[in-house]
Amino acid sequence: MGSFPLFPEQASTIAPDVDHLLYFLLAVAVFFTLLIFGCIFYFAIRYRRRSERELPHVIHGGLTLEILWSVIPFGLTMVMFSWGASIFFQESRPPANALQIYAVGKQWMWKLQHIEGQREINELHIPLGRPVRLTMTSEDVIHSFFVPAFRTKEDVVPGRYSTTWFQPTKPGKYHLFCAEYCGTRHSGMIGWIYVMEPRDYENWLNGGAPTGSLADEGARLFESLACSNCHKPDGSGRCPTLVGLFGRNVQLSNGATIKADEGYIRESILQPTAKIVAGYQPLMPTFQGLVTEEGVLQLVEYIKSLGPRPGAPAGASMPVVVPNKR
Amino acid sequence: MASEGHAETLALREQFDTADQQKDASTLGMWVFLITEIMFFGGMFLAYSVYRSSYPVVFAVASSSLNAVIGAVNTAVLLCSSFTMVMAVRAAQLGQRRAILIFLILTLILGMVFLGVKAYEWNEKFVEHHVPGPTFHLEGVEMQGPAQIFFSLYFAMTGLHALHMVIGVGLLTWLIIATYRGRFSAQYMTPVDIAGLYWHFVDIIWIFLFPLLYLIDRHLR
Amino acid sequence: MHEQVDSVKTYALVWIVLLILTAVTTAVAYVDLGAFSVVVALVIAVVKMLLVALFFMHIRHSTQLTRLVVMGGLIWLFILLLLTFADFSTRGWTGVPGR
Amino acid sequence: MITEAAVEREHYLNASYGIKSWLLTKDHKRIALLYLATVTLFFFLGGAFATLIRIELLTPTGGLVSSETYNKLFTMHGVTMVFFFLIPSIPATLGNFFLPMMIGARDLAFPRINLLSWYLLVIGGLFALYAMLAGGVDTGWTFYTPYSTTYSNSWVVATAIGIFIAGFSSILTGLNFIVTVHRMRAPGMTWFRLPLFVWSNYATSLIQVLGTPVLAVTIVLVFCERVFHIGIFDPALGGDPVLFQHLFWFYSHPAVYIMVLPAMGVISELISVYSRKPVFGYAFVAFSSVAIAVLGFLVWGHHLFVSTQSVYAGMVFSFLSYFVAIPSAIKVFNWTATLYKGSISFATPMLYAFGFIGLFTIGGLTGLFVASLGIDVHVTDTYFVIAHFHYIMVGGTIMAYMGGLHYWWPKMTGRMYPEGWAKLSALVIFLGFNLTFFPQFILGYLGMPRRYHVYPDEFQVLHVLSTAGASVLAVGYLMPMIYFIWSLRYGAVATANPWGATGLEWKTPSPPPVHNFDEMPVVTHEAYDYSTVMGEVIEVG
Repeated sequence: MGSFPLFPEQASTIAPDVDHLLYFLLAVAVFFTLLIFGCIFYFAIRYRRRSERELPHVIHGGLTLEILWSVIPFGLTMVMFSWGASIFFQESRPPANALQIYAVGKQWMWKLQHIEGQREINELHIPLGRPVRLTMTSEDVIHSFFVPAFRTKEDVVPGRYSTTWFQPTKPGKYHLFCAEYCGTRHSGMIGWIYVMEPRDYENWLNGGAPTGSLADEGARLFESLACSNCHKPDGSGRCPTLVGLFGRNVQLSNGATIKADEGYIRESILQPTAKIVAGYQPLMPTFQGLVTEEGVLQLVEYIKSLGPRPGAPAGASMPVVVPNKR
Repeated sequence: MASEGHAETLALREQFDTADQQKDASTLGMWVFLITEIMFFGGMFLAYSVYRSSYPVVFAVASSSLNAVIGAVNTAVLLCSSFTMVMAVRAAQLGQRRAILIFLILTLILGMVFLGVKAYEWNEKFVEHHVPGPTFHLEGVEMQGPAQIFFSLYFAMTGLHALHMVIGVGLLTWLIIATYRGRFSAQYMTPVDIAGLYWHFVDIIWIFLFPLLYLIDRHLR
Repeated sequence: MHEQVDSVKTYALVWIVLLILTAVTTAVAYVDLGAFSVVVALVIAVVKMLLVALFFMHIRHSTQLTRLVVMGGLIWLFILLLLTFADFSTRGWTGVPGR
Repeated sequence: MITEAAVEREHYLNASYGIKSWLLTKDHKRIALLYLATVTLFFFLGGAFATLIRIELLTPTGGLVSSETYNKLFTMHGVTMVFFFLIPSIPATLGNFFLPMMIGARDLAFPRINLLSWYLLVIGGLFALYAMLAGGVDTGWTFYTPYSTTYSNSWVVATAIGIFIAGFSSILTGLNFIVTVHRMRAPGMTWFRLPLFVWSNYATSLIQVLGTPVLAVTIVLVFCERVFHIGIFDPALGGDPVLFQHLFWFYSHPAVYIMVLPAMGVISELISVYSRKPVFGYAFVAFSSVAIAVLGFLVWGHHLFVSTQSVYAGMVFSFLSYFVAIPSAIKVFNWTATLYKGSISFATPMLYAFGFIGLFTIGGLTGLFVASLGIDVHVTDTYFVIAHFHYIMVGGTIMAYMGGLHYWWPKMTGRMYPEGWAKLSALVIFLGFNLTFFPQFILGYLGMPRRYHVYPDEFQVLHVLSTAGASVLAVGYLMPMIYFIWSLRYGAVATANPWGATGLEWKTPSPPPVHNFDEMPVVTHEAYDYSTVMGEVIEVG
């Protein structure tokens, strides 16, 4: 049976925060459990029935006590709520400089793509000490990306993107589980996260022979699907230019504005008429069925790589921290 | 059961002490049943609201493909049936057996007319390929998926409404037979009363279904 | 047992108002009111519902308990809609897909 | 103690004989026994599935059954236990039998609808059984789309129909109880003289009536989606699978309170009668039942914290979830305070009540963990959640159900159960339960996901402990099954009020006459006024 742990490893920046909250909750739980068990034992023995004829004095209740044991637990729960919510909020906000990785869940495997072009199945290599952001979707049913050592979990839902992030703090090999039941081989949809020293990670990145960066693959796809016929870089085509699109606010024909994030780009590829850019006609055909989820992610990465348009309005762009390796 | 021995017009069941208590219980029971119906249709209204807010344009186009005039006429038919139903209940309150019978039959006929029109409309959908499935196609929108969701909701909502109408028609038929046999009087008219509640409730559901399904942004056309 | 028997005139009046409202709601759908068209449609529907419930279903003569039951049903429907829309209407606020 | 004449007396069991007199009965007491037999059957069926699951999990490699079979086992365990055992368990058996008696009524308001409810449960159960025998269903009891609608190759439709029909059984029971409590109370039985068991069943009925229809329509939509591929939840057509989760949990979270509220009602009765004191803070305990029923509808989104629900909705739901903790805490504290300066008897039902309070406390406190967003992201869909809800459902509801069965057994059957065996089984169940489920908290925090057929080696020790506990638990549950049946023939004959309890159900002979009371009761006292029954107390041997 080998080793027999009772507590999971802490291997991300968020893990100690989660565990501290756990300790607090455990302390509260143990206190109240002992209080209740103690009272029951004490009362049960102290006031055990000594004669069938005894009739205890009637006590109807006490308002002070009722208020006390409503207010104190309420106060404690509000601490639990705020504390838990603040951790959650942190978990929901990937840092801007995070390393972007794309994941596609499929019965019953994880397919992961690095920006540099490396692809992995059921394995993910990441560098130590750097935040990693995963943009994820599913090809079939709902899955869930769960790394116990990082204390993170997020569902991977078909038809939309979801996001999770973590910053590993300890090199090593950690479990990756699918946590949302997804069919026959659900328990086989597992893998490993390898956290490597940055230098080892660089070596690993250079070790494989990828066909090119993810954005390059996206660019090839962009050509082969003939997207470039209409989406011209200078905006002279029948369709809006995609240069500098990512992270910008887009004015739509119905008057609304929307931020061009991964989800918007995905929707615009698969359901082009859902949101029409102001000043353009709904001409674009759908690419549903013509391009896989992985392909869509490559296109998203390509459009992201087109960088900010010169003179883009301030505050509306995605900061580009990582120099392109191409 | 011991109550068979009671006067048939009163039909007091053994668990009750008085006729008032029995009538109160039945009415309350019907109202509680109706709120379960609110929640039942509520689930579909929720799905409808979510998708209408996600796909407003598709829903407007899909809605405009329905025939608003037929919808409005059918709404009127149902409102008329509610009127005849309440007149039947009134007749029961006054113990006018002949009037109960007439109004119940009128309600039944109007209910059947509604269902007939509904059947005609559904048939149209089959002809126009507006039935969700592999052959589905709606002119005028690129996004066939959400358009199909509109029609899925259309069929689910009108279908379950129609199912309730069919149950109502069954109830009416039973009431007509019972009235004919003289079961009801001013003293005992609970079944007519609670069937009336049910019928009006089904009417109210349609009062919401009609504008939500038929009348989305008609001006766009 | 004191049944409140309404007059035929009351019922007929309610009936006619209902028919008029049906015509109004149909007609108004062809007028461009922007976002208000759904509001108008729902307000008319609620008025029609109230007419049917108050008069045809005798809520105006009914006990407090019956009114409580009806209100309860409507409030629960509202809870279902409100809290689900707490999700659907705030999606995308953080700018992080899926959050 | 008891005369032979009492045995000859006509009561609801010997008033008529034959299959027909049972299958067509409108007597709530007989219907309660029909339910008792039905849910017991489903309990042991669900238990059999659980046993196979636990045996399978002894080894990490999944040697006993295939993945496909394993997935069907946990699905059918969940479906059977939730829809065909836990939801009907206390309300439809103990509630059906005693709610009318406790308020001094001859029957429920709608006896024929009551019988219909039982038939609906049976028909729904037959559909579910058919699905199980024909090949089983593998979606998990939660039926998440699009797996259930598009990808699963199992008997989803038959199971869905079964649950849909059983749902109507639940709705009609709730409706019947609500009307009965409003309209059938005996003279003098005011709302604040109602036993707390009635209050909690009333609150349960509210949930059944308001929540179950939403499940019903959700099942209809899943059914349509699976059969006609219409796309309401299908992401390929622009549908949203998360919408399904909202609809499902709008019912299924409150359903947890359908399962546990009646249990709380039972505990209130037991704690009071075996400490011979009125429940401390009666009004608070009564209103906390209604508060739980209402608040229970505001928190369903805490099942969706990692489901890509919006962050803000997650926060709202987490915040609201903590409000449920308050009425639950009020109950636990008031029960404990009731013991203070009481006259505490250690009869078997009281042992179950102690067990309930302890285990419910643990289950409830771990509920605070999973309601906290930061912790829940880590523990949701792991064994932590499994352990948490089994502490509530098994440690809570089934403990109370067993306690209630022992408490009312003399009234229902006219016979006493064997006290020694009963105490032993209560102890075995308590120990077996903790050994089964406590290790699962640790497993869950370690990261062991739920619904895993094979698992990493390092989790094995805890799984073995859990399985060992499960076998103890199984023995604990089999014992009452045997001695209850034994007691029907050989148990000591019960008096009208063997416990010195105050409820109206104890004011009539055991077993009760067909119409419950020989003389219709008039209530002049509040509930739990033990000074009124001291004269009736007879020592139990």
